[in-house]
Amino acid sequence: MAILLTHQDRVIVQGITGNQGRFHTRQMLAYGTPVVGGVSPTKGGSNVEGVPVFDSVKEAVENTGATASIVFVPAPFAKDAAFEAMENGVRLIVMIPEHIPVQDSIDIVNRAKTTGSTIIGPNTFGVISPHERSKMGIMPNHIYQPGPVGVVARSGTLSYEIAFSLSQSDLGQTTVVGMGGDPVAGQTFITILEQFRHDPATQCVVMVGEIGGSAEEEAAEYLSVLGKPVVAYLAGRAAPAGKRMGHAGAIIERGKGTLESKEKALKAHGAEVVTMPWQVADAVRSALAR
Amino acid sequence: MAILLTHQDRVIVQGITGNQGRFHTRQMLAYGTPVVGGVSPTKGGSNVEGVPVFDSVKEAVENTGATASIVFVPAPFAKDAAFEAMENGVRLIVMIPEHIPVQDSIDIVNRAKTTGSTIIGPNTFGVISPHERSKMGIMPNHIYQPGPVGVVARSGTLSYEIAFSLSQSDLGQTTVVGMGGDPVAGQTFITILEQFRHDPATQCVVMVGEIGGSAEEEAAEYLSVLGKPVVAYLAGRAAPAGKRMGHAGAIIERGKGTLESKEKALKAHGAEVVTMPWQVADAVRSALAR
Amino acid sequence: MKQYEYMAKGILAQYGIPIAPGQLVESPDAAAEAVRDLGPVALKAQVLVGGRGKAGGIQFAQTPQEGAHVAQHMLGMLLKGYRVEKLYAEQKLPIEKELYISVTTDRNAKKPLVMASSAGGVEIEDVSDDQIVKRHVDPAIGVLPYFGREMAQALGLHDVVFKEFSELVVKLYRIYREKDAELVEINPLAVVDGHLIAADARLNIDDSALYRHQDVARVDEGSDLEQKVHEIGLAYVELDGDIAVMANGAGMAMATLDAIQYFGGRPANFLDAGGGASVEPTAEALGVLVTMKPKAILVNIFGGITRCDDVAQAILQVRNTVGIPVPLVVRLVGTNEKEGVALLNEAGIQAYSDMAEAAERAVGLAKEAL
Amino acid sequence: MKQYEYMAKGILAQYGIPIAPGQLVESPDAAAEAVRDLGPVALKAQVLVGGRGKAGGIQFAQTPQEGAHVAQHMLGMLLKGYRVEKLYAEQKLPIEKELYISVTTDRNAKKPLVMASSAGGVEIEDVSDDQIVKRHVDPAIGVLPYFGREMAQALGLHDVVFKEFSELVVKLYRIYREKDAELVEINPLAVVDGHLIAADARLNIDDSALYRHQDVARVDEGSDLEQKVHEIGLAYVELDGDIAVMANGAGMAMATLDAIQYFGGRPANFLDAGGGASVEPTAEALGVLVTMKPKAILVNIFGGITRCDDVAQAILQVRNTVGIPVPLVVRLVGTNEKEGVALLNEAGIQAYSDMAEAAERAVGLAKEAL
Repeated sequence: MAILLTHQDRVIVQGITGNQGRFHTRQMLAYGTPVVGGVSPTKGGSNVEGVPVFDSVKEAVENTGATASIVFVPAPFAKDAAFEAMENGVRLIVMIPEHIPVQDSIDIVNRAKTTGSTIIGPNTFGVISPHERSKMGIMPNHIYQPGPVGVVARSGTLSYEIAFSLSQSDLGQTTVVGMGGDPVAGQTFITILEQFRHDPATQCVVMVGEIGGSAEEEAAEYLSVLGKPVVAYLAGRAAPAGKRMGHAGAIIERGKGTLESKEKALKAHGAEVVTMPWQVADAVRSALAR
Repeated sequence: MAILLTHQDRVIVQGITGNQGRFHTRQMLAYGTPVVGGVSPTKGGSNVEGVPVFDSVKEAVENTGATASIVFVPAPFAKDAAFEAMENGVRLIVMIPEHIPVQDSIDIVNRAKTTGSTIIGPNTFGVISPHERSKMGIMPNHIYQPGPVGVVARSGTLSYEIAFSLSQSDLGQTTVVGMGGDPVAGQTFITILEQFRHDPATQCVVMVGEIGGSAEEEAAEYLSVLGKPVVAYLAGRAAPAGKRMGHAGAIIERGKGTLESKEKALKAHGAEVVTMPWQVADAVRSALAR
Repeated sequence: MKQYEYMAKGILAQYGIPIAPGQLVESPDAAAEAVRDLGPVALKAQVLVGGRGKAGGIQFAQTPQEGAHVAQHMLGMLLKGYRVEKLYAEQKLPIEKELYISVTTDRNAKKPLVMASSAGGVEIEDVSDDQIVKRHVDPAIGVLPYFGREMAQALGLHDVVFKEFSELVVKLYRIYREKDAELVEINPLAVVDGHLIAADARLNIDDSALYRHQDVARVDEGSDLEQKVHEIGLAYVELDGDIAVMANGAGMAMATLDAIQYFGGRPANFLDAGGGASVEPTAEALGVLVTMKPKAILVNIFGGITRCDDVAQAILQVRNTVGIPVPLVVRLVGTNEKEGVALLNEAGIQAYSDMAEAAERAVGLAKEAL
Repeated sequence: MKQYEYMAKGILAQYGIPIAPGQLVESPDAAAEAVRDLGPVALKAQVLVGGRGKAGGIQFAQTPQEGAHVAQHMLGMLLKGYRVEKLYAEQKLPIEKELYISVTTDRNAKKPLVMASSAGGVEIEDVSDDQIVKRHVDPAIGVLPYFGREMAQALGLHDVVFKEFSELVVKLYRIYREKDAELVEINPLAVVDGHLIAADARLNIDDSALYRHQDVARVDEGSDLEQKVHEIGLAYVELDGDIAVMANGAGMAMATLDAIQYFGGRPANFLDAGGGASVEPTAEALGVLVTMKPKAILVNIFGGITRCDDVAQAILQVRNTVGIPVPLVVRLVGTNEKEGVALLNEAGIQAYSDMAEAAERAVGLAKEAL
């Protein structure tokens, strides 16, 4: 079992003829992802790694029945790509690019509420469901294995570190998903936790957070609803104090956003909070044993 | 009985302190309309014709429970006024001003699909329900009387002409509504006919149309669904041929928009089409007798 | 408000849409100069009417002499009823293919509509619907590049033209939206040396939105008389009959023309005095009707916002100043009807309450005047 | 990217938001000249930090002499760690009341957020939430005037200030949206002679959107070294420890600092080599770390997009050119791990696969170096 991405999803790659698109199409195919098409305007009719290339998402969806898209186009074209996918009924859209203007992300994420699409990212490593042998993202293939742990992270490499240590401890994953590192993203800890709640295969959830924002504090209250053990690791204990966004930042945050406030909120709602990434696996093992 | 506007509606007037707003507030009150408030920024706390004035629709709705608003602000401010009403949950919005830029009307009418508001107009004389002793509009009070005839018109004075002649023939009206004379308006003949269909008090419908556009042709097919007799009068038999909107106009219209095509379509679907406004009343009487 | 081709192209160019090099020309000398600057040119009559090419409104010149000669012939000519006062001299393009594109408002869908065809050119109106790609725009989103690409694909375009067309759709929609256009149309959208170029252009601006486009050139395509009435702020169209008509409301004005025709008369004009016109503009409009020297004048008023006493006063004002030397029939009902009728009666003018009766009377008077 | 007050005010003025007359001043003479032009002024240090007033960053001058004197004192002073290089001389305003307004992005709601208070000024951060009016913007609609009026009403404003405030909200949102601002803030928004005027202003532009704002002045507030690394395109922050750190990914870089601290060490910097950096920028970044003369360098790589062999090559390139004269600890796992480790081993550099072990080793080496 898994959340967000299952083997039933048929995946297209927007920007498939670029270096990144091409490379990760190969990686996704190698992992088992049913990549059924790619999109690259004026390159329609060609193929990449045996995958047919179309001029538009519309054409790709019509010809392949695609349900999901992973976007690799350069940041200035990302809004266009996301809207193209949404307006053509793609239900799951993984936005890999970083440096997408925040106003564009705001437009994408708010439009998705109307179209009903699920946006992962932007600036995410993507989503991988090891049981399903399917991934949409840029994560290394070999570090995951199927198992009972759901992982949700804000940061890419840090999640690899943790997924790898889980796998090495024989604690496989249902789904590992990156919310994305940008200020405005399609998912929050809460929306992902909701999904893990309804996935019977997920027995424990690992949250990988950071200083800044207040996503962890917002999520803390949901933990009592979740009904599954949570292990949290938050990076940034030694990080420099973030530079404040004027008075507005202070007014919005009102004391949230520090590592202390986050850890306190999570602990108060029953999460097991560890201080170093290599402590996650042991904490998960204990949680599963309880 | 009536459509669109009933005595249960509580009405506010946006732009109540202007000349038109003030005059028609008096007229609406005289007719019996429950005008419960007016809106005029920075004039909050005063009153017009005994009606309390508020600084915003938000305040007016909170204080009066208003469900409907009639807009009298100058055309350049009409979009703002319409959005203010829609975003504050007003369900029925009558837009009196003419010369509202079409792009503004497009925004208003399309936004209304999301908010669920009903827009009458712009450039309409409004809506009047004689049984209910309620009107939102600029029509003369004395020419209407309660009865079994629904009237929907594109043009104001022409509808007065026809309503008056109906009343003089003792053929009263359920509701008389103006779709508005602008290219883009909130209602079409079809949306109004749908309402008349579900109003048991309406036994016959009069359509007052014109050359140009293809609203009458679009509506013709609905007549079979309507299940009530329809009398149609269309103005423009002797009017000069409209100046075409480039090739685009020709492509869109494809032969529609002429008086002949409209009358032909309406007749084909069972409407009684008369050629002069003074023939409407007799035709209605015959239709009701059948 | 329509823009002349050269104005429309100026705006296209501002938005980065390629146009051919061209010059506005108002004399044979200027035409010769244009050929010297640009090489062989098309001399295109600047008139606000379609089918210009077939009517002789586009002619070619290879040499400066020929340019002067052709311009001499074209300037001042009548084209479908329009006097040619300006020519646009445009470098002659080796057109490989003609496409069509427009953005306009679809009244039924209440949304912007983009239409395009790979069978552009003068015959576009005869092209069958299945050769025209139509797409509505969600105004809350606007046109993003993918929208253009989907149209380009539907048209079967490829490579450079595919990309240029996609970008052009975005720009054309921006013009439509930012300039409050009722219509922006490029026909033909030419392929020249493998690139797209706007070979002709139309741009109609929404009259109601002109207040927010002070930078756009004003054009009034009406006759002198029409322009005069437009300046008063009233809708006016000249017709070829002999009974002058004034009514309040466009629908009422049309119905009045219909009634005149119904009784065998011929209306001389369409004049909508507005839903709520006051004394002064009504008097001015009536004054205009008098100067037309019709055989009769029919004033048809159903007072809603318009007050019948205001109309009566306007009529008396005109009679007492410029005078009304033709038979006048007034039909007056509605708001302040009694006061209005009383005013007219005092001045010896009869007022009808029945529209049919009034129209029939006006037609009768016009016939007597023959 | 933050804008200096004077830049932010320039943009406010472009959008029609009133600002006080002012001049940028970089010398005592210019300050004297400013007082001659403007009368009594406030001399405001142009630094990208809050709480400037309390720290002595705003001083007043009545006369040209006083202006020169104050500027002499202020120019070059250190204000909360920032060197004052420019002053903004602004006509002194007889402020009647101070409001607050800002537009920023609410990350949780994923929407623009407008906040305002009638209790503006330096103490705004201590004002209780019930004195602050907050409204989210639907990005598909934007801010129409009614939105501003509703806020003005919630703030209890009246008459002229009500109207000016309503219009200002529309303009401020346009700046936020059109300039891709992360934050645009006016505090205080002063009432002077019954009218609103922006007495201070902040504007932070989204770094990711700078490419579409070529007209906006570039400001890099980092130290010289930080600016140098930013130019390579990497995220870099100086810290006060002695162990230089490079990792890939911001989260990984933070976790690496955490690990150093965990084992009792002190990190010298934050450096995110990026999720997919190639050989050249990685080598450049490492070169920068060497120039910092730390007690040890810790490179912590978990290869996803980043390939371990690329990192190994970058390390070798730096060692073979500028040299790495301090203890180096490398932790390398993930994509092409074998190839990377082999390259390092061939060159005699040990590679760790365990992050804790590597961090502990780096801390130990730094302590030995004392």
